[in-house]
Formats: sequence, structure tokens, C-alpha cells
Amino acid sequence: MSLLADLLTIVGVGAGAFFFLAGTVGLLRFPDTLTRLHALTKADNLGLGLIVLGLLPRAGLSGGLKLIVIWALVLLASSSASQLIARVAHRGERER
Amino acid sequence: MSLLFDIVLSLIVVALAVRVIVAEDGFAAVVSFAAYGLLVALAWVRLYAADVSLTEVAISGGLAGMLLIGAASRLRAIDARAAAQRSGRGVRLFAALLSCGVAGGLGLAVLALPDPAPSLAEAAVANLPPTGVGNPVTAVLMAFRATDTLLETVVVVLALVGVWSLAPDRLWGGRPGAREHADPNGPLAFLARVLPPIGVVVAVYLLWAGASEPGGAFQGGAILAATWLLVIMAGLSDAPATHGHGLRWLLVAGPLLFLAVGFAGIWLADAFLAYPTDWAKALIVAVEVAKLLSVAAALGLLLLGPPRRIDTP
Amino acid sequence: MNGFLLFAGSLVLAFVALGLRRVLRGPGDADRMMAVLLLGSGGIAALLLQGVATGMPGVIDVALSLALLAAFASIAFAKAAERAPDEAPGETS
Amino acid sequence: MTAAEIFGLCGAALVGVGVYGLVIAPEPLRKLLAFNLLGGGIFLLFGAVARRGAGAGLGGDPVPQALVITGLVVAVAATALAVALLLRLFEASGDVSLRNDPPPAPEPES
Amino acid sequence: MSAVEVSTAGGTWLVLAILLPVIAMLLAAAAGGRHVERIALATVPAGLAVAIAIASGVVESGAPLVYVLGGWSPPLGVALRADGLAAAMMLVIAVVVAAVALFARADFHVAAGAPETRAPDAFWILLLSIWSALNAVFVTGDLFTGYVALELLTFGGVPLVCLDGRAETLAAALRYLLFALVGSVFYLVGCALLYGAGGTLDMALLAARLTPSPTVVVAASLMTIGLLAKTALFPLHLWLPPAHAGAPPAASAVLSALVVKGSFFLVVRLWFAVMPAIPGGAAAQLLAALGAGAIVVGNLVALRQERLKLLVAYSTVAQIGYLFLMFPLALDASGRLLSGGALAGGILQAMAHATAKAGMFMAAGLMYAALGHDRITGLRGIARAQPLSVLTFAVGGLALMGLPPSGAYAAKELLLGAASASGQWWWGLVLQAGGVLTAAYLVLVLAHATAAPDAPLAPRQAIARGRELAALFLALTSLLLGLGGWGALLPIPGGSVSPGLSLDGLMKSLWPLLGGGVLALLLGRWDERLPRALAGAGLGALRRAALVGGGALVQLDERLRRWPVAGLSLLLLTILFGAALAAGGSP
Repeated sequence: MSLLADLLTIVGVGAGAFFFLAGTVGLLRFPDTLTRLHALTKADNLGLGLIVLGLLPRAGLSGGLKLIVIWALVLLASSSASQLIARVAHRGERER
Repeated sequence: MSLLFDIVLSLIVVALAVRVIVAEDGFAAVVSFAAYGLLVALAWVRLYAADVSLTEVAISGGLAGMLLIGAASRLRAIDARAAAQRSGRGVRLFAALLSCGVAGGLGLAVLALPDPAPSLAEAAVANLPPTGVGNPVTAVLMAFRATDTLLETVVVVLALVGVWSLAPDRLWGGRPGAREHADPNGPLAFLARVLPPIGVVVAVYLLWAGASEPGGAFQGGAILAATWLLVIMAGLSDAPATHGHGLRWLLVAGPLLFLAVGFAGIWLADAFLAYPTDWAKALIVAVEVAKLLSVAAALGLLLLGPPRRIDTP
Repeated sequence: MNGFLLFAGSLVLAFVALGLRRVLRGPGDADRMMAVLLLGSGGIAALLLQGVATGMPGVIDVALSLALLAAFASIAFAKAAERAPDEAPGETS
Repeated sequence: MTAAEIFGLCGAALVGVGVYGLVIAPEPLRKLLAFNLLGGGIFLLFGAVARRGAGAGLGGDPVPQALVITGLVVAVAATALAVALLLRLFEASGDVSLRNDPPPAPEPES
Repeated sequence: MSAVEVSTAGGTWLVLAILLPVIAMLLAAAAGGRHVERIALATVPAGLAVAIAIASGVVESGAPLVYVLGGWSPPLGVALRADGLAAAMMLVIAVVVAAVALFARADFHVAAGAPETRAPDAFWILLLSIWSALNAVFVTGDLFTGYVALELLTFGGVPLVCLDGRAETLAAALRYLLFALVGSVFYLVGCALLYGAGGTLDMALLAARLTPSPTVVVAASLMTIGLLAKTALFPLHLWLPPAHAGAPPAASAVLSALVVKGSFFLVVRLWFAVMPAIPGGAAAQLLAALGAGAIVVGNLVALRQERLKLLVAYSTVAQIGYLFLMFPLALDASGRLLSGGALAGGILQAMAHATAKAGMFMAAGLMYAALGHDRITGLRGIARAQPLSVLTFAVGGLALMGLPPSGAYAAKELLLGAASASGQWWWGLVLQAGGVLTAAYLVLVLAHATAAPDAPLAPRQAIARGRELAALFLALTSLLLGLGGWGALLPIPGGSVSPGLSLDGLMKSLWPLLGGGVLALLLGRWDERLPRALAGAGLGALRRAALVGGGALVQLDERLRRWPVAGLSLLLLTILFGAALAAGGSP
């Protein structure tokens, strides 16, 4: 059981870290603002989700609940924030 | 391993700080500053100061970040003009030299701090029981050095009076900020409907947790203020008129209750701002609740700025 | 295991810090804001890993506050950007 | 080397960067950012002092930590006042340069 | 750990001194409208009574009053302590606040039934907060509480500068705020380092615990320079002239007489109460050298001003310089108190300046109100139209110049005595020269004000007699301050200082007037008649030469007041002070 939990932690956290790497690469390499934005939000939502998943077995009940709330908040925030940023970027391009 | 982490974190923080100063673009400087604030919050965790980290996140990251980003966008027009007045190379070099001298002196002072370090940690823990709270930082803020905290809440109110006094005469007592016309179906309005309940819960939680764990009225108040500003920015509720009596009493309620409890201490516990042992925790929590509301209102209004419009009947 | 968590935290932080080069490059303000957004989630991840690994009280609460306030910088940015063109100096003086 | 020393030196460096910016930056908003960097550096110095004073089961001396919390609130109030002043000056004059001394307070038209 | 400190009888007054204005300020902010003025005016007598109670308590017990806040004694808690210095300062500040409040009623009155207006609301609240902050600075025994009080003082002072909302005053306020903030954070760094070195921020405990070390040297130099920036000691005075000259008269009086005294007093505390074991001989000489620079540049640039309020503001720059002459006279090479007389002289000088300068700014404001301008060359006839205002200006100027029995005279005697006792004749010379320089602008203004007008002057606005009397009262207070003796509160050798009311003493102090007259003739602004008269007397070349010198000083002052230059001076001085302190440490 504990082995299984440890395995979940290692896989989850490792994969999460990888997605953060992917998000960074996307932010730096992708050609224009909107594609960068897409890549970024996908990657960091997924990355944080996987890390939270990996940490769940080690966090206890109330701690785990908090972790999930945090993830949900980040999902909410980043989707709205990216929409807002996208609007600004879109308008900026039209004006240019 | 963790030392390496600290070193890398410090280097990134300093690099970001340098960029804040030397960035050509004013907005890039502000954004770098926001990133810097985030990383400093991590540094506080590394320094075993979760209370400070919470404050840094809520106040510097949340409120100051919003404030500065807003200001940078509005001042964009004159940014280039101001930047053209950059000092000559010689002056910059001389300034850099002197700054290095000051920083070097400070570094020397840090390394020369005495060993073993003097500390009040033991005294604080030993005197914790009569205050009734479990978090030593809260005990320092609310009991051992409560006077500083009291004066600080007054400072916040005074800063707000100062900001309001910048309004043109005819707008005195009016509402701060521009009138928001928000898209009721946009992402902002959506956030402004979903987040406030969570924000209130988190603020109250931080206040409640503050008695025994990291947290407290300032952190909770800052989060409450940010939540309030979100609702205003989304256009779901207008900024309040600054002549309102309810608002003004709310602003001073925290410091006034603090003062009242302080003076009651002269009779009940033989000293100003002393708490009778049995009542200590209840009184501290009561003051914290009032402070939470006052601080939230004051910080929110500080960010909204001076009154800018008068209601036309 | 705790060592692994701390290491992963450092790694995530290092990755997102690299993304900060976008702040320098731009070209638009939107690109700059994105880098901060990424740093925010990365910071939260690093805090969670720290908090679970060390068990220090309050660290998870820091992450919670950060998550709550993560969107605020972007909101302030969007608001300011939509207001900027229609405001000229001298308006209220 | 300890974490306290590392962040203490980091604080010292931030103070250096901050004062440089305050002296050199021509834009007032940048000066304000520099002031905040300077303040942040000082708070980190407090943090380093607090960490050195760890004891009695605490990771740091709570007194300097509490002082930093007070200081942060004061600093944000100062920043808000300065921003309000800056924006008001911008509205009133369309310029916010502080580099050269403005002719001090000419008489209002009588 | 030291023995637990306990509150003394009457210690509660110290709490009231800080918090009475705070309570009033909070109530005023909440109630708004007419209540603001009423609450403020009701607080004035109460605050005055508290200051008197504290002073009499100190005199009676012959020891500082102490209050341990919350019963938590230092090092963990905070103690308030009022010694004689604090009690004397609080007394004078209370008197000035009372007079300013009476004076300001005309400008910031809200009539019955009128809607709430901005400037009165803000002014009274800011005045109360400044009073509270100053009392906190005077009685605090804790460095960090001092920091919070300093910030309270700054936040109270800055909005006063731009109370009338003109762009120029907004710019002046922004400069003031930014520079004052730098000053505060420099002070704060020192707090962090001293806590790291001593494990407390309590002044008395730190004094016992600190030993010379690089940490303490760096802390001391940063704190000193930070406080100097807030006090506007030359060459860190970039913000003062525009800020003090642009504000409304009541606000100028508060800013010039009161606000700068807060940071000055903390310098005194730092050097005399916190670091008695830190050898600061060379650094003290440096402090006084800056003071001497302030006296020369401030006074001479004041002579070249076109406007009366700017002249008075520059004279404040000079007077701040006087305050720092006491450091090398009062401290010996190892940093311990050598001459209580010099310390008492410095504090008396601060008290004399607070009263005289407030009165002079108010008088200048009244002349402005009557004339609609304050050009010095346009003052002709004002002495006939407004004799009391001109008299106030004259009395204030004479008091600052050191005419017996003024506070400045007593201060000068004490400082001169200390200078000759310690063989530092050069500071005695500066003190004497300062009197001549002060006399110069006094003569200049009075010569213009008393000249016959070309046409009878019709005041634009009737000036209430009460306002003139409030200003005159302050100037007279300064002139009669030396009669107070002060030995009960200040460490004066022999118990009291002679008021110097002999014919001989009076004659001696009139000499500076003569010298000042010559300087005013050579350097002042006059209309065409005078230069022609001088040329007729063969002195034209001399005046031209003097004007070239004066012009160079004005140029120098302008350069120094540019932002980057002032910033560089700040850093350079910090490093110089550090070096001076470090040099003093290694014998």
C-alpha cells in the first residue's frame, strides 16, 4: 500500500514537473501570443493537477481537501485570466 | 540540496530586481516586480516565516501588484519622455559604485552579526500562555508589541485620508475610481461571482487560524480587500461614496476597538493594552475581527484612490 | 521521499523561472503577463511540494492565498489595458 | 554558509539595487519600484536576523517576523499614497518628471 | 537579562500624550463635517494639559516617567520613557500646535450647515496625527515604535504640502514623500541590524548591550543618514524649500516648526541614548560640518530669494544646521556625553526654532493674504497696513538671531561655553557667524516692509486680529524662552542659564545686526534705487562681487537639489559616516 502510494507520488510529481517544463518551452518557443497562451495554460493546469494528485496520499484528509481546492482555484483563475489576456492581445493585434 | 535551492532562489530574486531597475520598458519593470514578489514569498517560507510569507503574498503580491500594474499602464504615455532624461554614463557608474559600497557594507554587517545570535524566541514562547494564543507571531503583534500594531492601523487610516485629500475640491466625498461597465457574461463577471464567497471563507479562515497557526487580521484583511476590488472591477457593485458615515465608522472601528480594549486594560489588568488572563484570547480575537474589517476597507479604498466622481441626482 | 519532493520543487521553480525570459522579450504586454501567470502556478506547485515535504505549518495556506490571488494581476492588467486608450491627461484637473 | 546568511546577503544586494534605482531612475514610478525593492531587501535582512534567532522549537525569532508584517503594511500604504500622488500629478500637469527642480510654487494668479 | 522595568507614577500620561490625538483623529475622520474642527479644537487644551502634567511629573520626581505598555517589559515588550528632553519638547510642541490651531481656524473653518469640504477636513486630521506622531517619537523607548511614529509623521506631513492641489505643490509633495520614504527605510535597516546585534530594540537595553562592531557601525551610519534625509540637513534638503514654501501658511508652520523636529529628535536619541559606547568623534565633527554648510548656504541663498515664503523656508534649512552643531560639542571622542550644556543648548535651539519659525511662517502668510503676493521687493508699506504681522516677523527674527533673553540666546551661550571648554573654537566661530547671517535676511525684510509705499496700500483681505496675535504669541514665546531657566528639565550645568538681560548683553547681541545689515545691502534684492546709491558711495564693485558669489551659491544649491545629485550625496554621506565611525573605532 505504502509502496503504491510512493509510486503514485513519484509518477505524479515527476509528470507534473515535466508538464511545467513543457509549458515553459511553449512559452519561449511558440510563435505568437495566442498559441503561447494556449500551450501555457494547458501545461500548467495539468502540471499542477498531477503534482496535487501525487501529493494526495501524503497530505491527510483535510490537507488533501485543501490541495484540491487550491487546484480548483488555479484552474478557475488561469482560465479566466487567460481569456482576459487573450482579449487584450487580440485587441492589440487589431490595432497594430 | 536545500542550500543550493536557496542560493538559486536568491540569485533569481536579485536578477529580477536588477531587471526592474534597468528594463527599458516601464511595464516590463512592473511585471518583473510582480514576479520578484512571488519569489520573495518563497524565500520567506525558506526562512521559516510562513506568517510573513502569507503577508507578502496577500499584500505585496496581491494588492501592491494590482496597484502598480494599473499605474504603469496609465503612465505609459509619458514613460518614454521620462526615460529620455536618463542620467549620463558617468553619473550611473558613480551611483553604481556607491550602491555597491552600501550593499557591501550591509553584507559585511550581516556576516559580522554575533554568534550565538541574540533572540527573543524563548521569551516569546515562555510568555505565550497568558495571551491565550498559540502563534507567537500573533502574540507579538497583539500583545507584546501591540502598540506598534495599533499605531500601524492608524497609519493605514491616515494614508487613506492623505489619498482622499488629493481629490479636487468639488469631488470631495465622491466615489473613487472610474465607473466600471463590465460585460455581465464575460470572464471577469464570472470570476467576480464565483471567487468572493471563497475569498471571504479564506479570509475568515486565515483570521481564525492566526490565533494558533500562521495567519491573522492583516493577511485576511488584504485578501478580503482584493476580493472586494474584484467585485468592483467587474462592475457588479460600485465603489462606495467616501462621505458615507457607515463607511467611515467601519474604517475606524478596528483601531477604536483596539484603543477601547487597551484602555479597559488599565482597569482590568493594570496596564494599557494588557489583557486579563481569562479573557485574553476572546479580546484578541474580537480586536482582530474588527481590525480585519477595517483593514480590508482601508486597503481596498487605498487602492481605489482619491474620489473621482460625484453622484448626480 | 522528502528529498525527492524538495528536488522536484526546485526543478519546477527553475523551469518557470526560465520562462521569465518572456518578460524581457515581450513583445507585447500580454506575453509578459503570461510569464507571471506561469510563475504563479509554478510557485504554487513549489510551495505545495515544500509544505508536504517539510510539514511546516502555514505553507499550504500560503499556496491557497496565492491560488486565490493568482488571477488578480491579470485582471488588473486587462482592466488597465481596456481603460488606457480612452483616458487622457488633464481630464479631471 | 547558512540559509540566514544567504538571504541576508540577498537582502543586502536588494538594498544596493534599490538605492541605485532610486538615485538613477528618471521615472517616478520606477523610483517607487526601487523603493519597494529596497524595502524588500530590508525585510529579508529582518528575516535573516529572525532565522538566526531560531530557538525554543520555533524556526525563527517571532519578534522580527512580526516587525516585518508591520513594515509590509506600512510599505503598501506608502506605495498607495505615492501612486495616488503620482497619478494626480499626471492628471494635473501631464508630466511627472522629478529630475529637475520645478520652479518652487509660483504664486497663484491673483 | 536585566531587571524587569516597571511603570512609574504618572506614566499613564505618556500613553495619553500619544493616544489622545489619535482618538481625536479617528473620531474626527469618522464624524466628518463640522465635527472635525470641533474635535480638534477640543483636543488642544487637553493635549496641552497632558504635556504640562508630564513636564511637572518629570520635574517633581527628578527622574524620567516610564510606562511599560501592556505590562510586557523590554526586551520583549515596549516601554515609553519621558526624560526632561522629551518633556521640554512636548511642552513646546503643544504650545505651537495650540497657536497654529487658533491661527488656522480662519482658513479651515466649516460654517454651520455648510457641506463638508476637503481642505478643512484633511487639515485638522493631519494636524492631530502629526501631534500624536511627534509625542510618540519623544516618549518612545523603542527604535521600531520610533519607525512607525516617523511614518505616521510622514503620512501626516506630505498631504499638508499639497493641500491646495496645484501641480507645483503636488510635485513638491511627491519629492518629499519619496525622499522621506528613503530616509525611513534607511532607518529601518539600522533597526534590523541592531536587533541582530543586541536582541532587542529597546534603547536603554541596546545602550548596555552594544559594543563597537562592523554591524553597529553600518547600522549607525545608515540610521543617521536616513534621519538626516528626513530632517533635510544640507545637502539632503532638496525637498524642503518647495514643500515648505508652497503649502498654506498654517501647514507651512506645522511642517517647518514641528515635522522636521521628529527625525531630529531621533538622531539625538540614537547618538545620546542608544550608542554611548560607540566612538563617534569624527562622525560628530562631520555632522556639525554639514550643519555649518547648512548655515552658510541656507542663509545666503535665503537672501537671494525673491519671495518671502521661500526666504523663510531657506532660513529653516539654515536653522536645521544649527541643531547639528551640538554633536561634537556634547560628545567626547569615545562617544560619551561630555557636556550636558551642549545637549541642552541643542534642544533649546530646537524649541526656539519651533516657536519662532511657526510665528514667522504665519506672519508671512498673513502678509501674503493682505498683498496677494509675497515678493520681497513688493512689501513696501506693509508695516503700516499690518504692523502686527511685521512685528511678529521682526520678533521671530530677533529671537532666532539670539537676542537675549531668547531661547536661541540661551542655546548659543551654552554651545559657546561648551566650545570653549573643549577647545573647539571653530564651532564657536560658526555660531557667531550664524547670528550675523540670520540678521541679514531680517534686516532685508524689515527694510522693505517698513519703507514708505508709493501709494497707500489697500489690503485685499481683512486680517482677523486673533490670527496676528496667535503668530505674535509664538514669536514672543521664542523671544522669552530663555527666561524659563529650563534647568529642571534640561541638563544645564549650574542649574540654569542666565537670561543675559544686561545692557552689555543686549549691546553685544546688536552687533550682528550691523553685520547683517551690510550683508543684506550687498546681497539682498532691492529695487533700482539702492544699487545706484551704493554705486554713488563707491561700493558698486563690492556689491557686484558679492552678487557673483551669491549667484554661485544659488547655483550650487540648485545643483545639489537635483534628484540624482541629492541621491548621490545621500549614498556618499552614508559611506563617509560609516568610514568615520569605523575610524573612530580603531584607536
